[in-house]
Formats: sequence, C-alpha cells, structure tokens
Amino acid sequence: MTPAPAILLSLFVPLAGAVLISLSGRWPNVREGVTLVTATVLFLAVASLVPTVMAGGRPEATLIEMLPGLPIYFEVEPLGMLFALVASGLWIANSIYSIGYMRGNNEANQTRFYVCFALALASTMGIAFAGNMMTLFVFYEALTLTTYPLVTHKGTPEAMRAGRTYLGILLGTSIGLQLLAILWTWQIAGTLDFTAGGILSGKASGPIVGVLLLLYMYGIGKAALMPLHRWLPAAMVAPTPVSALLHAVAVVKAGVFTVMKVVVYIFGIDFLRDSGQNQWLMYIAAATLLIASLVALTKDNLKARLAYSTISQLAYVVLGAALATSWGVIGGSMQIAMHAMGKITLFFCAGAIYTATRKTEISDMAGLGRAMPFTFGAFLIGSLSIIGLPPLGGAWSKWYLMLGAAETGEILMIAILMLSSLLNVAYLLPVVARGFFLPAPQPASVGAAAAPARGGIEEAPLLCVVPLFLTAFGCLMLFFFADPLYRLLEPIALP
Amino acid sequence: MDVLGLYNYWIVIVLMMTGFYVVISRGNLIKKVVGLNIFQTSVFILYISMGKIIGGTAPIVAPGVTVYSNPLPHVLILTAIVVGVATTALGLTLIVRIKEAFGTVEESEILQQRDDT
Amino acid sequence: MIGIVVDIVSWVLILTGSAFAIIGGVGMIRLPDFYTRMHGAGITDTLGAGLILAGLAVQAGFTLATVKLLLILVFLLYTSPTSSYALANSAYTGGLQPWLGKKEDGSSKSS
Amino acid sequence: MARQEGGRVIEILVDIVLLSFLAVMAVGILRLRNLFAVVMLSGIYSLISAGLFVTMDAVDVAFTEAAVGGGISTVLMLATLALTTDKEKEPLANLQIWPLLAVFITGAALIYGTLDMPSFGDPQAPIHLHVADRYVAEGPGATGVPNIVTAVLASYRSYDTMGELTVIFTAGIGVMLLLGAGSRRRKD
Amino acid sequence: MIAAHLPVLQIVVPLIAAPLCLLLRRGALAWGLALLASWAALAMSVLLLSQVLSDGPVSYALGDWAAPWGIEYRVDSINAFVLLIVSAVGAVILPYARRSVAHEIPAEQHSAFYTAFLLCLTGLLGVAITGDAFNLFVFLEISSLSSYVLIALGRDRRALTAAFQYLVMGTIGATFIVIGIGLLYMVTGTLNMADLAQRLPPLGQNRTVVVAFAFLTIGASLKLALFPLHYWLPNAYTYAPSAVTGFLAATATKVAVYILLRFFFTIFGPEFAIETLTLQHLLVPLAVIAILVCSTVAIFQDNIKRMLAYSSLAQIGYIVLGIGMASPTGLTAGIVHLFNHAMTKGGLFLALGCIFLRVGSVRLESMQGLGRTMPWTMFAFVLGGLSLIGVPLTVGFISKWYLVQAALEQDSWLLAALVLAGSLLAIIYVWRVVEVAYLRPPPAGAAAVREAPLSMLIPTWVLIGASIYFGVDTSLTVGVANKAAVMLLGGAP
Amino acid sequence: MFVAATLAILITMALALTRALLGPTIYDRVLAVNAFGTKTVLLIAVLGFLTGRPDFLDISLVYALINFIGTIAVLKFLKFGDLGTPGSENSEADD
Amino acid sequence: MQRHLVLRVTTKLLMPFILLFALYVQFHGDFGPGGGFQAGVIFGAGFILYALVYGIKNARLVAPDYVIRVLIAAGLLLYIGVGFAGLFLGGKFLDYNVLASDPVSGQHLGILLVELGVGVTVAATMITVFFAFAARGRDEG
Amino acid sequence: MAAVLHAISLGLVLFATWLLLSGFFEPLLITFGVATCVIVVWIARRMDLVDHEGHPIHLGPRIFVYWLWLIGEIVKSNIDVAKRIIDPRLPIKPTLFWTKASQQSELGQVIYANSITLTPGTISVRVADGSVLVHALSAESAAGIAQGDMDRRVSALKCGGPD
Repeated sequence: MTPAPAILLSLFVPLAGAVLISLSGRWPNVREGVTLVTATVLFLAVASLVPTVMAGGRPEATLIEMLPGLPIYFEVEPLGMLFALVASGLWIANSIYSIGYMRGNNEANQTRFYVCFALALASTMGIAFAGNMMTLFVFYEALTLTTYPLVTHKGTPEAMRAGRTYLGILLGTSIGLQLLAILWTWQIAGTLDFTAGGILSGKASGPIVGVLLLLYMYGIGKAALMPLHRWLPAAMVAPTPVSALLHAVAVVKAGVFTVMKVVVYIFGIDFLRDSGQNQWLMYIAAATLLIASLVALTKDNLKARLAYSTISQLAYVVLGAALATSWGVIGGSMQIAMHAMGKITLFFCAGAIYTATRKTEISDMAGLGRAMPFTFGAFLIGSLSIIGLPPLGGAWSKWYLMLGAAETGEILMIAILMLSSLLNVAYLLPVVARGFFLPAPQPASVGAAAAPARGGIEEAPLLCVVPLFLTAFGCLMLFFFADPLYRLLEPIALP
Repeated sequence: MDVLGLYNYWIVIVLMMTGFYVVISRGNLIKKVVGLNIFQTSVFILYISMGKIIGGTAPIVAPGVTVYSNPLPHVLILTAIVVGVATTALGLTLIVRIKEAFGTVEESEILQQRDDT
Repeated sequence: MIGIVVDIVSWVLILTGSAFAIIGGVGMIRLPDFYTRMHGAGITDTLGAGLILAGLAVQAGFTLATVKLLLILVFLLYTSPTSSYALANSAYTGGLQPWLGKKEDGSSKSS
Repeated sequence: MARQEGGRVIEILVDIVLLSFLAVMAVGILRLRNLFAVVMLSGIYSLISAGLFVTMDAVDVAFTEAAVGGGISTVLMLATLALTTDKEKEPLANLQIWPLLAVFITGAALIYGTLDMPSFGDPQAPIHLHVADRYVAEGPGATGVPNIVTAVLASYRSYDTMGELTVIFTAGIGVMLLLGAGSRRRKD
Repeated sequence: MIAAHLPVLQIVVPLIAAPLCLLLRRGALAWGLALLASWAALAMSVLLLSQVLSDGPVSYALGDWAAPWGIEYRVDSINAFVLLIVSAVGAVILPYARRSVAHEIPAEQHSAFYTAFLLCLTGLLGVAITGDAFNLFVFLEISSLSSYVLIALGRDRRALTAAFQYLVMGTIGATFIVIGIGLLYMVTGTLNMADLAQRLPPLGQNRTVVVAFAFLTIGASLKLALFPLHYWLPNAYTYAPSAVTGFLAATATKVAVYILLRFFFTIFGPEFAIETLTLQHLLVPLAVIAILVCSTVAIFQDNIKRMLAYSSLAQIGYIVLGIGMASPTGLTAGIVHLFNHAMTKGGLFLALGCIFLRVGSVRLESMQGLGRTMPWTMFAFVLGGLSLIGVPLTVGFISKWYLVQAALEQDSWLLAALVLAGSLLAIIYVWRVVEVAYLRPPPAGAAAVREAPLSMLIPTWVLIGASIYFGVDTSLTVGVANKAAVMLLGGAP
Repeated sequence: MFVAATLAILITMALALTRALLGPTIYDRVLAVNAFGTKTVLLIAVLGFLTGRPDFLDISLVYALINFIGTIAVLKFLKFGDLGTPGSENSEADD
Repeated sequence: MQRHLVLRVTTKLLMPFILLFALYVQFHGDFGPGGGFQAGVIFGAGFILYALVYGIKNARLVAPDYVIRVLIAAGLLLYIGVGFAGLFLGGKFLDYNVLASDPVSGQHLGILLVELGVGVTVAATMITVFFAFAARGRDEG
Repeated sequence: MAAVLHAISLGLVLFATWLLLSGFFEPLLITFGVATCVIVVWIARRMDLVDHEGHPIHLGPRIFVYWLWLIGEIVKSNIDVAKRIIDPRLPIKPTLFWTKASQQSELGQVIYANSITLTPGTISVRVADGSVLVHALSAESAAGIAQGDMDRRVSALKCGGPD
C-alpha cells in the first residue's frame, strides 16, 4: 500500500494554492477560482485515501528527519482520516461562502485572507496526518500562526487585542505546556510515534501520568478547555468565514483532534483509565460543558453565543476522551465531525444574517426568519444537530457519549450530558423562534440598522446561502449515513 | 607558606584592588581609565613577581651568570603592556569624542542627557 | 692597590652624591614656596645625580657602562635646566607669584 | 663584580619600599580630585613600577613600561585633559559601598588564592621548572640571541608578538577612525 | 600545502587583508578585499571542520616550536564549529555591509572601517583556534579593541558612551582572564592548554587553582555578558552600526562562550569544574534569571535593536544553562544554540539594519506598515522572531528541545518549564513588532519607504534561511555539537 | 656602597613623593614628578650595579628621555591647555 | 611653543640623538633590553617632542599622514610577510629556521626582521595617535 | 653648502655616538649604525634641525673650557644652597630680578639661561628682549649673577656662528 503521494499531495495542494492565490491577487475572479479548485482537489486527494484506510491500511510518508529519531512523519489512521475529510470537505463549502461573504461585505485584504486560509488548511492536513506527536506539534503551531492574520483581519484595535489573546493563549499553552509534555514524553518513552495502545503505557506511572495529562490537556489550548477558553470568544471579531474556520473546519477541531490523538495514541485509553487520572479531566470537561452553556445563555450577540456553544461542544469531545472507554472515544471522535457540520451551518447563518442585515444581536433578529427563510431554516437544522436530536448527525455522537458514560458507570456524567442538551435547547432554539415567530420591529428602526438592505430585508447573497444549505443537508445526511463513520472509527477504539 | 614569601603578592593585590575600585566607583571617565591603568600595571607586577628568582638576574645571557629569572612572564607582560597602552589610547579617544558629543566626561551628567531621539 | 683607590674614590663620590641628593630632597620639603623648592630640586639634579653617576662610572672602569653613565649624565645636565626653566616659566606666566621673604621686591617687570 | 650577599637583602628592601610607594600613589590617585594631579601621579606610578621591574630582573619590561607608562600614556592623558577638563566632579560619597564590597570580595579571593602559591622568588617554583628552563637553556643557542626575552618574544612566542602588533595596529586604526579627519561629529 | 597549513591560514588570511585594506584608500576596493578574505576564511573553516570530523583534532605548531614551548593551534570539533560560525557570519555580513556602511559611515572612513572589521574577525577566529592560554588573551584583545571602535562608529552619540562602557567592562574582563591565566601559569609553569589540562589534576584542590578558576569564569562571563555582568551589551548593540551589531551579536558572545567552555572542560576538566566546584549551582540559577529577567526587560523596549539585545542576553542565558547542566545533552544544547542563535540573531539584526537603511529608525512606532512596504525584510524578521520563540521547524526549537531534554534528564521539570516560560516571553516581544508592522497602516508620509536593496536582503535571508534550514535538517549542527559535547565531557581532546 | 646610594635615592624619592602628594600647587607636583623621574634614573643605574648587571643603563637613558618629554608635555599643557598649538610664529617673547 | 626659545634650541640639539637612540634600541634588542616595541615608542616619542615644541603643523609636514598610514600597515605586513616566508620556504608559519642556510642565522634574521616590523608599526601608530589627539584640540578650539 | 657640511658632521657625530652606545663592532651592526645615521640625518633635515643651533660644531673647544668653569660654579653653589637648606634657621631671602643677557645669538642666550638654572640657587624664569628674569634663593647667589661673570663668559663663546 503506497498511496503516500496522496498524503504529500494533500499537504502540497493547499500550499501551491496559497502561492497561486497570492500571485493572482490582482484578479479576484481568478483568485477565487483558484481557491475553489484547490479546495476541490484537496478534498479529492484526501478522499482517495479513504478506501485504503477503511481497509485497514495505514499509508505513511516521511518528509525529513528533523532530529535523530524524530522525523517529520505522516501516517494516516482513522481519526486523522475523519478529521482530514471533515476539514477538506468543509473547506469547499467555506470557500464558496467566503466568496459571497467577502464580496458582500467589501472586506479589505482579501488576497491575504485567501492565502492564509489555504495555508491554514495545509497546516490542518499536517495535523490530521501527523504520524508522531512532533509532527503534529509542528503543524499545530503552524496553524496558530497562519490563522493569526485571519483573526486580526480587520486590523482594528479590537481585532488586534483579540489577536493578541488568540496568539498568547495558543502559543503560550502550546509552547509552555504542550511542548514540555511532549519533551517529557520523549524522555520517558523514547519515541513520539503514535502507537495504538499508547506509548506511555507501562512506561509512566503514578502522579507523572496526571501531570502529563494536565500538561497535554491545557497545552492543547485549541481545545478551549476552561479556563483557557478566552481566545475563542475573543476571536469572534474576525469575519464570519474565519469564525467558521476556527470553529468548524480547522482550529478548535484540531484542538480536540489532538486531545483525542493524545489520549488514544500517547496514553492509550486502557492505560489512562487504569491510572485513574482521567477522573479529574472528566470533571473539568463536564464543568466546561455546563459553564459554557450557561454563559452562552447570557450572550445576546449571536456569534458570542455560538462561540460559547462551541466551547461547550468541544468539552463533549474532551469528555469522550476523558471517559477513556471505546464508546466514549468513538462518541468524541464522531462529535468532531458532527459538531463541525452543525456549527459551520450555524456560523454560515450568522454570517448570512450579518451580510444581509448587519445585525449581530439576537434581540434584533425578531421576525427575520420570515424574510430569510432558508437561512433560518438551516439554522434550525444546525441547532437541532448540535442539540443532538434525531434525525440529525449530532444525535449519534451524543448517543455514543452516553454509552461511554454508561460503560464507566458514571451516572453523573450521563446526567450532565442530558442537562447540557437541555441547555443547548435553551440557548439555540430561541434564536430560531425569535426569527420565525416574533413580529418584526418597526420598519424605521430596521432601515436605520440595516443600511445596505434599503429595500427591505432579503436573503443573503446566493453564494452565502448555497453553502449553508449544503451543510445543513450534510447534518441530515450524517444521521443516515453514520455507519461508514462508525466503521472508520471502530479500529481506534477496539484495536 | 611563609608570610614574607607572600608579602609581595599581597601588596600587589592591594594595588590591583585599588585600581579596580577606582574603575568601578568613580564616575569620571578619565579617572576610570587611570584606574584601569593602575589595575593593569598591578597585574603586570604580579606576573613579574612570579618570574623572579631570588639571586637570579635578568635573563640576558652574560658570562659568569648561571641563574636567570624566568623570561616567560616578561614576554607575556611585554605583550600585556602593549595591549594596555592600546586600550588606554582607545579609551582616551572615546573620552575626547564623548566630551565633544555630550559636553562632559562625568558619567552622571551623561546619564542625565539620555535623550531619546 | 688600584682597586682600593678606585673603591675609595667611588665611595666618596657616591656618598657625597647621596648626601646632596638627600639634602635636595629635604629642601623640596622644607623650602617655603615653589620657586625656592626648585632650587632644592636643582641640587639633586645636578650634583646629587652627577656625583653618584660619576662614582658608578669610576666603579665600572673603562667599559661600555661608563660611556653610558656619562651619556646619562650629559643628558641630565642638558635637559634638567631646560625642563626647570620651562617649569619656572610656565609657573610664572601662569601667575604664580614667588614668595619673596618679608619685603616685596619691586624689580619684577609685570607682564 | 661579584654579587654581594647584602645585595639580596637590599633587593627585597627596594622591592618593598617601591611597592609601598606604589600603594601611596594608588591611594593618592584615588583621593585626588584634580585630574591633572592624578595623571601626574599615574605617571609616577608607572615609573615606580618600572623601577620595580628592574629590581625583579625584568629589564625589558621596565624599559617598555617606562617608555609607555611614563611617556606615551601620560602624554595622551594630558592631551585628553586638554581636550576635556581637569576637574573631577565631587562623587556622591568617597567610599561607595557596592564597589567596595566587590573589591573586597575580589581581593579576598585573591588573597585566599595566594595561600597555595609558591613563595616569592623561590627558584623551585613550578613556573621555573617546566617550560622556562628550556628557554634559558636552549634559547640563546637556538636563536643566536643572547637576550632570552627577545628570543622568546620574537621566536618561540613570535605569534603572540604578531598579535600584540595587531593590537597596536588596531588601536591605531581605531584612533584614526574616531579622531581622524573623517570623524567630524555632526552637531546634533 | 594548503591543507597542512589550514589552521594558521584561517587566521592569517583575514589578518593580512587588514593592513592591505588600510593601504587601499578606496572604500570599494577595501570592501572587495575584505569580502575575498572573509570568503576565504569561510572556505577554510569548512575544510577545517571536515578535516577535523574525519581525521580528529588537528594541531599546528607555530614557528615549528614544539607545543609547550611554542604556541600551538589546536583544532577539535568544538572550535572548528565555532570557527565555522564566526567565519560564516563574517562572510555573510560583508556583502551586506557595503550598502549599510555606505549609509551609516562617512566615505573616507570606509577602508579603515573594513580594516577594523577584518581585525575583529581575525581576533574572534584567533581566540577560537588557539591552544595557548595567553595567545587567547591576545586575540581576545584584538577582537575587543576592534569591536570597541566599530561600536563607537554608530551614528548616535550614545554609541560613544556605549563603546566606552564596553571598553571598561571588557578590559576588566580581559584583565581578570589575565590574572586567572597568570595564577594557572604560576602553579603549573605552562600556558599550553593541553599541557595545563595534564598538569592541573595532580594539584587537586589547590587554592590558587580555585581562585584562577573563579577569575577566568568571571572574566569570560563579563565578555559573554552573563546576567549580572551584562550592562554593557544592550547599549553596545543598540547604538553600533547595523552591520556591526549583526556581526557582533552573532559572533562575539559566542566566542566568549567558547572561551568559557574551553576553560571549564578542556583546561580544568569536567571533574574539577563540575564535580569539585559544583559550578552548576552557580551557572544554572544565573542563566535562568538571565532568561527570565532579560526577556521581560526586552518586552518593555521601544527601540527594537535594544529589544533584540536584551533578547540576546536571554539567549546567552539559554546557552549558559546548557553548559551549566554539564550533561552531554545539556552541553549539546548549549553548543547547538551557539550556532542557532548566531544565525537567528544575526539575521534579525541584519533585517533591522535593512529597516534602518530605509526608514532611518529602529523604534517600534516607526515600523508601522512595514509588513506591506518592506515585505521581504519583515518576513525575514518574523521568521527570525519565530526562531527566537522556538517555534518548530526553526533552529530555536531545536535548541530548546535539547535544553528541555537535558533538564528532564536531570528530573528538573521546573527548569524545563522555566525554559519554556522564557519562550513565552519571547512571543510577547516578538509579537509587538509583528503587530505594528503588519496591522498598522503605514504612516501618511511613508510612501518613500521601499524594500531594502538586494545586496542587503540576500545576506539577511541567508542567515534567516539558515536558521530555518538547520531547524529542519539538524544532522550537521546537532551532530557536531554532540560530538563536541562528548569530547568536552570526556576530557579527551 | 651601592646600598648606601640606593637607600639615599629611596629616601629622596620618598621626599619627592611627599611633595607630589602635598602639592599645594600643580607646579609643585610637576616639580616633584620631575625630580622623582631623575631619582628613578639614578636608582636604576645603581640597581644595575647592585645586582651585578651594570649593562642595562639603556633603561636609565630612556627614563631620562621620557622624563624630559613628559615634562615638556606637561608644561605645554599647563601653559596652553593643549598640545598641538605651535603658538604664534612671529613673536619671540615668551608669553 | 615655537617661540619658546630655550625649549626650541634644546630640542633641536637633542632630537637627532633621540632618534639615534631609538634606532640603537631597535637593533640592539638582541643583546640588551629593548627591541622593536621600545624602539618604536622612543622614535614616536621623539616625534611627539618635535610636535610639542614646533607645533603639530610642522610635525605633519615632516611625517605626512599618508606616509604614516602606509608605515602602520607596512610594519604589520612585514611581520606577517616573514611568517609567510617561513611558510613558503617549506616550514611552518613564522618558522625562521628555513629563512637562511643554517637555523641559527635564520632565527637571527627572522628576529631582526620581525622586530623591525614591530618598530615601524609602533612608531607610526604612536605618531598617528598623538597627532590625532593634538590636532583635534586645535581644530576644535 | 653649509647645510651639507652640517649634515655630514652631524652624521659623523651620530656615528660616533652609535659606536659608543653599541660597543659591538660586527659588520652587521656597523651596517645598521651607518643606516641609522643616514636615516636620522635625513629626518633631522626634514625637521629642519640641522643648522648652527641644532648642531653647534662651530663652538669648538671653547665650550669645553666653559663647561669646566661651569662645573666649578655648580659645585660651589651646590654647597652653598645645601648649607642653607640644612641650616635650621633656613637663611634664605628669595629675590626676582632681571639681568642682562648680552649674547648676540639665541643659542648664546639659551646657554646663558640654562647655565643660570644649572647652578642651584638661581633659576632663570624668563628670557625676553635680551634679558633674563632670574629667581635667586639668596642675596649672595643673586649677587653672583648680577656680577655678570657668567654673562661675559657665555658671550665669549660667540655662539652666533658664521652665518
């Protein structure tokens, strides 16, 4: 099995795309065409790996030997496969959406935006396919750096402050804690290769495991585990496609993906469970889950509310990992995909609303549903998926997480999961309800608030609506076609 | 260890430290350079002291002389003297330029002028 | 025999020279002002140095050392008045008034 | 001229007296405010130390120190004074505590270090037995130069001397660059 | 013939070029000669390193006098490596210097400037190559004196005070070294390092030797600006001409570190330095303080050159930390960082020099919008900054990797955490610049700012490129460093 | 005999040194330095004989020479405040 | 100080002997104390004396800047040249043994040349340094 | 012509001095000596030192006679001043006065002024307009100068030379 070229191709394509985009910066149509083509090619390249992986193959590729025994090395395993698929697939949607959004809002520095986007995707591919912790770390950092210009895209003082928070927390945790953990792991285990069953298993013991786990979990700042979640709401100043990238496609997903990788391949779920150190992580995840949901309730700004929702949803993944059972891991991993699909829909909607009406506050959105039925319909679907109701994808991940919790006998966790779902309902559905059922306020005030939409409120540009329609549809599909996903993930949980 | 045998070194140390003290405690740049000179000169004496053999004479071959003091420290110190004078010359050059630029050779007064342009 | 004579001669020369040197040094301390002290220094520079060098020269006999001693002597005698003069001159032009005992001497031309 | 036995005693005496002079000079330099006087004293300091070098048989060094310390350095310092000032500002305190502390620690360390040193003038010290002995024994023969210091300086350790010359060369370049024709300081 | 005389040619070629440069009155000619000499030096250092790596240490008796009597050059893996660093930086900076110097120094001084530059290069190379303790001092002074001059040539008048401060501190340092060498000579009778190494152990804990050790350490620490003795460095680096800052920052302190290594491990030997005197208890805390304090101070600097200077102090802390840990890994980390930091900081200062050329200032506020007006320069700066932070795929990461490894080997996870904390501080100071350069629009009247000329951009990128390349392919640097570390600790030359 | 001379010279030196330290005017110091220089010349000459190596009188010569030049420099400094001025070419007067 | 009659005359008389003495020291460094460096300093001191008494302007006429500049470099080049000569004649760098037919005279020759190089550079440097200082005062004053 | 003569004689004097200093008569060192003398004469001429002032050969043997006399004077005045210094009462009475310097040439005036300084007890402080300002330690030494004996003897040297 040598589909190794596909791995390198999926790294190279976005890079080449970035170069081409920057070269074609003067002709927006060409530039965006290149973006789309790149995204598509990338998705195809990634998808070409799926059959092999499904068949149990583990394609690999080594780039260079950076340090003795520590090459930049890639190996595709199910978890990474899933992540790569999600990321590359959503990139296509996101690209289409970006075009509509960026044009619709006349954003500046669009070339830089697309270039950084492509670079971020390259980094994401690196993370997804990383064959050892070192490689993962390298691309993890690259992702932080390439997304930084996106977060500060607007260049306003507020954006810069957000950028500082973003960079400070992400680089700070990764270098200060994660790197230390990696080094320590190297020290203890003598290798960093992701190995089924975990490389620390049997080599570390006692409190060291706990300390290491702590370092990893908070070192992976992208997973936004409380109290290191501040960057995520702060980054909301960025344009919506960026938020979508952060929340759905790449960044936070990379975080929880790393968490999964660490738990599964560095510690090994059995080892972690046996050590008992997963307990506190479970509680932290649970706390994050609840607190973030509660905070989300208090937010009137739609993107802020979604941001806290993300924090909460990420905690599901961490919780899945912390349960350290096969169901938990499968549930957590699925949650990556499910949440990605759901959350991207929601963000697309938020962006569409903003593009069409310039509205950002939920309280202002009364009655908009009637003007923008597609958008709000999609929002409803996304919400339901996030909440975890059938027949939407989110239901599966919640289901497996419940199973996982039950497996360990953690009644408390089951209760928390259910409570959280209720909270999700409480903060997501009112938005939809408000849009559809509340009467629109006085036209005068609407007109004043929505300068571009002089002739009343209309749907967002087509290029914005199509993607959100697609992703909403995706949410639905994921419910019905979850089986391949399950089969893909099965090997990692049940080796 | 006899006290007389080390007396020489002790005085040299006192001298060195006096020079050293002048360098680090005085704010006047010229005095600093003078202090450096004393410091270095004293180190020279230290070297020469260790090369001395009581009863020996200067290491220039002459008939009837058998005991010569150690020539190597002399060689080293010749080099060191040259280095010293080179340093002094450069230091003084800098002082002249500092005076031209700042109008003073007092460290404290120069520090007061730390304008940021 | 010659040796003893030479020794005695050099002894005498050196001892007298030493005496003069010390006296000159004392003068430099005792005398009341700069100009008078110069006279004290003059003693050590001329006779003090001269006699000691001469004594050494006698001791050394007809060797290269003697030649050099004499050269030193000549050099000293040659330069010391010049530097003394220059010193006195600069002190004078620098405005240092000599101490002239009890009564002021009016003979100096003021410049 | 046979060496007299008293010669050794007087050698040490001269040594001690000159060292004491040096100490007096050093303290004088430390205390005097008038920089001109300081320069004069440092000139004397060099002269005395050169005298000391003669008593310690380092005639070449004495030669150099006299020419450099008494001559060039003094002249240069005077030139500097002429271009700057000859008054030192009153320091805040005559004895400053931190420098004093540093000096005492350094000095104490050195004194501690002397405790294992060979005695002054001991012909059996290791310094005389290892490398230098061969210079003395072979140097003049191998180089045809009776002055062993010159032989070592210009042949055995000729490379050091080249470095030394480079140092002087560097200083010359430096002065040329900093004070030469092209170095008019913009009056800014 | 060349091969047999490589060690001496390494020094003498730049040395002989120096007076020739002075004779060539035209600045351009002098520059050309200097360039040739520095490239020749680089070529020779490469040859020398390969020779040492394949055949073991090379010895060269100057004047054909056998070792303890004459002066000996002794090249082993550690100093061949240092030679390579110094001559590589020199060879890269000279092409850069042409424009930069033309901009900052009056034309009639150019030939003398290149003379001084070559002398500085010679001095640093000479320090690195020699096997004789006193010869080390002589060459140290050559490099020091010429660097005082070079620093004083800065346009700001404070360059003068900075140079003077450096002169005083440097001379004290050198004098301490001389005292130390003198004491060693006193108890052993030899100046040859290898000979010293043989004659010191029988003396055991001789008090004179201990004091000599202390003086050599302090002297070298002054030269390398170890934490409490660092006051001269920020000013010196801030006000010196750009090319000079780049050169000195990349080489001078590195050579001082080499001196420290040589003294500790070759002359005194690891047993004495580490086991008897437990030096690590002194060095490690100082290094950690240097890292944290100087990084913090760097954050508050508005003059970017000064900021980088403080960052250099922190990086020196890393190097010393590696040495202080005195394990093969720690020493490897220190030596690798020697190289890595030279590349990174050299590149950063060169980038800053480009900015100074075009903008006329290196203050933070004047860098607004440079991300757009000088994209290549700024990008180089960002890459260098990432290396300072220690982001993977840069050399900074490699150094920190080994450093933390070494700390963890000794179970001092606190130390490991502190090292990484230093990186966090680096993020802050690097990012201040990045933000201003990329996210603030160029000020209104800044239309005139163009990208730096290629002659400056290429050297900048060579160094920055090296700091990326060697962050990816570490076989050369880590290989040599590891070899050197083992050699130093093993005591075998 | 040389011992006596040495002692005498040392005593004279000490006296000159006292004067140099006491001042009170700078001219006194210069005088003392000058005298001290002469004494050093003598001391070195005598020391040569004392140690039985009288062939190093060159040093004394150098001393005398340097002492002279130093004194001239000092005086020039005192008189003009700088060392480079030749003074007016025409005037024969000393001021 | 041109007008300083006594000084001027004394200097005039003394100067040739100072220079002679300097060169004497230069060439007798092998036999007694002294050598290139000391000779250079004395030679330089002679020029300094001349400059002190006759003014820097006249001194510069005697020793023009460009000559001094060449001499500074020449001395060092001579030294290094001797080193290279040893190298080219088949020995090590600065190996004097190969300079002449027998080692001892080779050594002697080498030492002489090297000391000459030292003397030239040192003298020229001393002169430069002093001139730089003294001239500075006049121009700025 | 006179200049060349001066140069040659200076060269000879220098060479003699060289031989005295050197004490080596090997061909090598003699060669060096010759070279040295040539160089020095060349520099001296560049410095414009070689004239009747700088190289007063014309004084001839007269100068030695004067020296002998001067040495006698020096000894006498030395003893006088020494006595005064060690006398506990310190019997000094400093005076400052102008005395005439009747020499025609500058060289003569310099010799006169230096002679005054060389004899302890009197110091010349200034030379101007054919007069010398003298500082004397005591009335006796002042009188000795005022007498004019030394002035006459120096004048007799005829320092002006054939120019």
